[in-house]
Amino acid sequence: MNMESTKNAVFPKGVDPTRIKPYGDTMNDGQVQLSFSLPVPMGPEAREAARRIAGRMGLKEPSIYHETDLGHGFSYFIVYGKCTHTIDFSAIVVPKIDMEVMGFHEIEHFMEKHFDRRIRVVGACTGSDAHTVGIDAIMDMKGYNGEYGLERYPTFETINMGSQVSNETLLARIVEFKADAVLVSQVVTQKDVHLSNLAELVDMVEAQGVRQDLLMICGGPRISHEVALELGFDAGFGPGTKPNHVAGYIAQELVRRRRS
Amino acid sequence: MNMESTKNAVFPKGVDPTRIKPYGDTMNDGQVQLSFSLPVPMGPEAREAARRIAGRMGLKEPSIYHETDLGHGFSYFIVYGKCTHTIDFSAIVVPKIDMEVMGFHEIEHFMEKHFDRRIRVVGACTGSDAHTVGIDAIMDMKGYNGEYGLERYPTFETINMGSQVSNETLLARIVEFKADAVLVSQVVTQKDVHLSNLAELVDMVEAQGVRQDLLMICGGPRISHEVALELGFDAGFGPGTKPNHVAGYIAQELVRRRRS
Amino acid sequence: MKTSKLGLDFEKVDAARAAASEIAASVMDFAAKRTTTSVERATLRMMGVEGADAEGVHWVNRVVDSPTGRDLLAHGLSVPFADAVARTGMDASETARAVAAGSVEMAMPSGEALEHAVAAAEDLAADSFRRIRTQRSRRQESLAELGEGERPLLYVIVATGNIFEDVDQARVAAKAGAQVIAVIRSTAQSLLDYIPEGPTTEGFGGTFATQANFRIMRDALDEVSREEGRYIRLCNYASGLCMPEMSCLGAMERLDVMLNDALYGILFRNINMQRTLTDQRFARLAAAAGGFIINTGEDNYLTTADAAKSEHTVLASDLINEQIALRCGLQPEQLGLGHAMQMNPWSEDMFLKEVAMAQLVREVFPGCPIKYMPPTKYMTGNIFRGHVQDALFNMAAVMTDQGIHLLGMMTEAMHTPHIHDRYLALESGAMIRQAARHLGDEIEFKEGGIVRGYAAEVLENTCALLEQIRREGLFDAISRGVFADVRRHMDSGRGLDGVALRADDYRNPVESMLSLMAGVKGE
Amino acid sequence: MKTSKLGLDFEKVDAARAAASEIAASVMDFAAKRTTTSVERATLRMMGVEGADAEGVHWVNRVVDSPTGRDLLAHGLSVPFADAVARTGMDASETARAVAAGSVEMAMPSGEALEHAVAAAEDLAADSFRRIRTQRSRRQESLAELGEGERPLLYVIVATGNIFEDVDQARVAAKAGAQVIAVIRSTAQSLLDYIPEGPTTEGFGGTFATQANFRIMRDALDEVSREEGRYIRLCNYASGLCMPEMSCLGAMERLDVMLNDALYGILFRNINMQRTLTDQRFARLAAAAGGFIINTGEDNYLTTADAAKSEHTVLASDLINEQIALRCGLQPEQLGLGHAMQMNPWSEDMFLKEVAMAQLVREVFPGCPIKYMPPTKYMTGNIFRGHVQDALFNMAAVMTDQGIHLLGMMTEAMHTPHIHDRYLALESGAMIRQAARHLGDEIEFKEGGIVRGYAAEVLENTCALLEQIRREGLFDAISRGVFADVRRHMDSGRGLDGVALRADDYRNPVESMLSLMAGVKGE
Ligand code: B12
Ligand code: B12
Ligand SMILES: Cc1ncc(COP(=O)(O)O)c(C=O)c1O
Ligand SMILES: Cc1ncc(COP(=O)(O)O)c(C=O)c1O
Repeated sequence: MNMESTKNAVFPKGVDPTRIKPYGDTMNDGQVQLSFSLPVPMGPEAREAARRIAGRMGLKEPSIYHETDLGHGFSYFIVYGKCTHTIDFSAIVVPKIDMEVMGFHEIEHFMEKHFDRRIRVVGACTGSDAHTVGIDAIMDMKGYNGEYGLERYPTFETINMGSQVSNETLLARIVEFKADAVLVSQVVTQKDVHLSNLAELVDMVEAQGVRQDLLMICGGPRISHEVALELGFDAGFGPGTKPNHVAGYIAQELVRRRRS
Repeated sequence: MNMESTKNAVFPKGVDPTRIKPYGDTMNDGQVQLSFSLPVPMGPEAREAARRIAGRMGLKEPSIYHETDLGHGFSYFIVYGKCTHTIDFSAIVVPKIDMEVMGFHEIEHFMEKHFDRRIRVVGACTGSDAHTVGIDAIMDMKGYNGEYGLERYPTFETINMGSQVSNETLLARIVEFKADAVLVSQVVTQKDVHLSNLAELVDMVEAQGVRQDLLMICGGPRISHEVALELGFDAGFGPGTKPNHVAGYIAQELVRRRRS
Repeated sequence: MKTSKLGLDFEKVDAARAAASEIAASVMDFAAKRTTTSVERATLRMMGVEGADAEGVHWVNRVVDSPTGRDLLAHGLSVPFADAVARTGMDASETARAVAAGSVEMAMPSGEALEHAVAAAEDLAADSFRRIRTQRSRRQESLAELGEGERPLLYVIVATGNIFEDVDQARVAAKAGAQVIAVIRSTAQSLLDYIPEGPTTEGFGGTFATQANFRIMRDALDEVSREEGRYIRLCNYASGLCMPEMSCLGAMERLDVMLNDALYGILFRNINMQRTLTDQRFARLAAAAGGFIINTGEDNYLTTADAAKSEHTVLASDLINEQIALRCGLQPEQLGLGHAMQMNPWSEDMFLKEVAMAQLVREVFPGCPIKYMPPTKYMTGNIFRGHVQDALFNMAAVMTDQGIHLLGMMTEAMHTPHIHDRYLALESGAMIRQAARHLGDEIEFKEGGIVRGYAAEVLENTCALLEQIRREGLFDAISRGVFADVRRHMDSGRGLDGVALRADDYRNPVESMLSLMAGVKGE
Repeated sequence: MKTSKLGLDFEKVDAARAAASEIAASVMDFAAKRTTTSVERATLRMMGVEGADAEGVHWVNRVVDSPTGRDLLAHGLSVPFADAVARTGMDASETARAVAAGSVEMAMPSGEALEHAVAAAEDLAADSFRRIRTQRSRRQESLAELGEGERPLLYVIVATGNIFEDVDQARVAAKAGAQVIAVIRSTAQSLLDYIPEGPTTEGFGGTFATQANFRIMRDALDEVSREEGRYIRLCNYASGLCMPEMSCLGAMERLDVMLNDALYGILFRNINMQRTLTDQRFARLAAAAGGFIINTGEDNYLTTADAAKSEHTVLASDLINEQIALRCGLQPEQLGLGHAMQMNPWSEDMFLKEVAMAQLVREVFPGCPIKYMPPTKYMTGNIFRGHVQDALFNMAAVMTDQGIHLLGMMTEAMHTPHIHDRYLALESGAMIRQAARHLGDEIEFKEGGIVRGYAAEVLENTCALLEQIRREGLFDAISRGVFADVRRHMDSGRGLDGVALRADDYRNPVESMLSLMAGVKGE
């Protein structure tokens, strides 16, 4: 969770923030390492093909550090080259979760101040995804990385439905429980199955007419806040998330919504 | 020394030789791994900058696998993405050393058949380069990787000048020895010092008027035949070269030249 | 007397094993009294029912799920089905189709017809048994002829989702030194109550396990085995709701290794424990008959439980699994017990503890080829660090003389392996195996040191835990969340509706034949 | 009695050391009878001559190369120079300029003037000695206050060619856990017979070693040391044709470690052996005075010689280097003896042999912080494999309780490290150090095993070799190509023209002061 902007930070000497390039050992040398396989048998032409791929990627002086004949018509390359592209760092704007990171006690205090009832949160790992460690890290009593999970917060009332939960089952529970927030975990991302699972839930929640009363939050190792927004969620949390980040966000966001 | 062309080889199923792409686990998925540092402090913008660099390189769906705050304004990224570029493999033509690989005895036989005198070869590692292992591998009695070095061939007369030899000293020796071939090793390549060293020697040899009588061969871990040709050498040998490759090339090329 | 590099107290080991044996006996007893839809489907497959309907549902499912199928479940379907075959004069598959269509009715014969039907069932299954025997001897011959290379056997996964792509990846892996190729199954195939038919090209995080896919890969590996001059083993899953059928297919298609563990399904897939333990009994009989190695699932436990507190649960479960397997006729050399400790690679002396555990499991199961694995949970997107972490485990595997080493992949945290990920993992595994070849022989662990102390402590805790499970029973232990920190209950979880108490007249000639072949006293 | 994990025969070690001691005595004797241009330049630097001419040639070079400088070489320049300073009333640098311009002449004073000049020379050098003492105590204080972290100390190189870029890289390395930062020198600076002046930004394969660069990096590391709460050592080279001067600068600028080895120059740079052994004597007196660690160059030998046949030459050379160093007043804890075995990581039991050698060198030199290194020659462009190779050596370093570990870089075969190469190397080094923390304490090597046998064999060969060198002398041994498979001769190689036999009236008060400070009986 690196949520603070670093746009006004101090740069190493010689850096022009409007023209950022990769760095190896000399400012603006553009040094980049890459590796890939090609479905062509090893040989001088394969080597040249690898070099050309790197060239097409905009790498100057691509240099084949290593080549392996993988056999059966495949070859593997490790290539270094000098990236010619530059990025205007000063123009980058990244949507960020608008919140202050608080600790357990701070959050409890905040909640007691703003709410006179417990906030209801339901969580699940959906689809055929059986990876519970992530959602448990956020919800379980025992918590994660030294932070208590949501179950431990007296001001939250939680249901952790576990894994392999279908969107239908989850929606039913959201409605029945009158959940204020739903937490969806998606770990398996093969063929972008996580994206379709998540998008489907949003559609179903909207069809049910409960979207505006529900804070929709997703998370997982390949989830970012940006991806979450694109999918129609309110927030997304990636690797390294701690329970207090999520609890704090829910608290602050619900207050904000009440105000607006 | 992978000198045979593989252009007519059999490709894995689903490969279109005119549109070759990197391969991870699904034909034409374009999977590429890359890593680089940026001279910007770690944070959401740095992450986005890394993603954009990958995007500019033509990688679809660039995904940040790992990020490290290196401190002092630097950040490090490991990124995967799907290369959108394709290469026309069938159009690749790589200049190759025109020779047949022969063994010690075969070469000796060939030499005895074609020459009635010993062929004179002088070798050196030039400039301030002190890496003798490469040139010794080619020239030393004891040889390399199970192949005898040039000194062991009765049909060659050799001088190994060792390392740190200036181009002046080398040229003087070439002239004095009436060398048929010169072998130059270059290992240190920082700031392309090898290229300037080698190009200088060619200029000096030409100025001296002995270029046409001299087979000029260079080698080293970052040397390829193509680079050698560009520099005005007759041939270049890279990593993995064995002494018999070089001996065989000299023998065959000298005969070819006599004919033409 | 046995010698131990850890100074183990083998009386403790014996005590633990005795407790595990009692636990296993009661589980087996429970399972032997029941049958399941999947057991019966497996039986029908063995009797030659092949093919699927237009929707891809296999005829064995259609037969078992037909109204009479359901009615007859508690009595066993093989005899009524054999009777129907005999009656109609059609072959098994045709009969199945007819039963499914409702045009033929099954019923439990009695008297002389019963004995005829039993004999007919045995006849129908004869081909499958012949096939299994042929496959066993082919494996033996290939191993004798080609060998399989140095130990630990390097085990890698392929998981593209497309069986043809898997074949390419497997060939490349074999060339790079792989000795066991595991085709990872599409996510949650465990939960499918049928086995898809035919070659498949669209899986998630793995490739569907189908009979056709088994065969395609086996053929490819046979070819590669000849090219490489080394028999290359094929691994897949006999796990989940179709465990018995998968195990039979594995025996018929000459899989050499199959993941097979009821506890995995219970804990990680929420499959009902009655169902899957019953299935497991039949599946392991088939495994014993097929002569393949099974891999148990203990390597998964510490991904959810705390590694620093629960190492002993892994060893306890290994012992239970061993005892169950032995009772199904499996030989020790077929028991690829799961082992992965999931210790944080940054914790002090982690490597010593890992070595202690790896050595412990070797010494407790000297005759079994442990499936030794590096921790997967501590892998991150930092592939360079991950590659080094895996290298530490390559070293530990050689130091402790493991039989099978499932190689970690540096990209483990992020994607199923790309073609070169596997290559690089194999390169590291082979290099370290070579460079540290005799390290295990060479070193001794100091008395009173960390390694010996840790092993002794874990053994002690294992004894205590098994003693407790012996008293309360495995089912209750699972309900208490002893394994993997996951709680499951007797009557919850998927597949319970497919379980039936065997009726007094339950007959299953195929099971008897399997038992016979497995060297287990039949019912 | 000493204990050995290898069951070493310490009588053999004593015999080897006794032979090395005789060899060292005769080398030191040879060196003490000579001086060199570089010794005299170092002397003048110590006396306060600073700055360079318009072409960047330092005034000490100008003085020594001036006609009278050359004439007086055999007599020592410090006294005539001090005499000139006294005569002209200018300061040392001004006098040097005048001497270089020919406007002031140097001459060897005699009688009372001689004694005055000697005193004047001592006075002129007093500042430098004060500075050296201050730097020593600053190092001691910082180490006492901040400590320097766990062992082995992780040693990494920076080599961008640009001192300012080096600083950035060093800061990042320190944050990632580096404990020693070595600034690699521009290629072939060894062959320069002068030290460039001022900050430099254009080097090949490294950054020029200059006094200004030393200072810039030391300041940066002092800052980082405070930030990290850990004293970070700085390393550079006192090697090549300017060895004595570099060593003095190192002492003055608080370098903590310097590569310093005549044999490296002889073998790998073709520097004349008389020259560099003479230089080395003075350089090591300065090192002893400066209290920094020297690193010797044996780690280079097996890049050219065959590792499988020549391990004993490394140990033999280490012993000779030790004895030479002790005679120069260095303390055992200042001897970072070079060690790298360059064994093919794919060869059987390579790891066992590596551990044997690493343990051997620790036991033969229990008081010395060996500079332990992975093989560099077997690195290739396969960075993933290289990273694993290096990890094996991280493990070996911890197993054998090394003091300083020069970390391998996965890109070693191809380029000097990029900023993240170093980060990843440090990550691996630190992780393995942590994970295998007490492995060395924990394991014992079996009697009659490979590890013990290999160590005993190498020790045996070392004894035999040293005995032979004792008989023939070091110079002849070098001519025979004993070390690194390279032959060099008494009168060939660079820098011979800078050597002079000391005349009877040779005086060098600075050398005497250094000897005094080094605790060595002066001449
Ligand atoms: C443990 C594990 C398992 C266990 C799961 C046990 C369990 N009950 O969870 C077992 C062994 C059962 C398992 C099985 C499989 N797994 Co798995 N598994 C892993 C492993 C090793 C670790 C995952 C983990 O626990 N991470 C630790 C947690 C704490 O991290 P996290 O999930 O990222 O969660 C954090 C954040 O992302 C965030 N977060 C997560 N969810 C949410 C939700 C919300 C609302 C919020 C706010 C935050 C949040 O907060 C958490 C704390 O910071 C990973 C590899 C790896 N090293 O990551 C593979 C991995 C995830 N598995 C994988 C696969 C493919 C499978 C299988 C499908 C393989 C197969 N075909 O058989 C099977 C089947 C399971 C299934 N269908 O889901 C792949 C997924 C590939 C992909 N990208 O699609 C991985 C990456 C391994 C690989 N390279 O192949 N697996
Ligand atoms: C051994 C070695 C040394 C030894 C050299 C001993 C000696 N007498 O040769 C020592 C320790 C002295 C040394 C010192 C230095 N080294 Co050095 N060294 C290496 C090392 C580890 C191995 C090189 C080697 O021997 N390879 C084995 C031989 C057989 O391979 P090869 O040279 O490629 O030769 C083969 C082919 O290329 C070809 N070939 C080569 N030459 C020729 C010539 C002809 C005519 C033909 C036909 C073929 C041919 O055939 C050979 C056989 O197949 C490499 C790293 C590595 N792993 O490669 C660094 C490396 C080459 N060194 C390097 C550097 C920078 C230095 C120093 C300059 C560092 C410094 N600033 O102090 C010093 C100074 C030496 C100098 N100025 O040259 C860098 C070069 C970076 C670059 N690309 O510019 C490297 C890559 C290490 C690194 N990453 O920093 N080094
Ligand atoms: C014993 C066992 N069975 C099955 C599986 C996974 O299969 P599925 O995704 O079908 O549940 C695993 C995964 O590690 C396992 O260990
Ligand atoms: C003792 C010693 N001195 C000097 C050097 C390198 O310095 P140069 O390039 O100036 O010869 C090395 C390189 O490894 C070394 O080991």
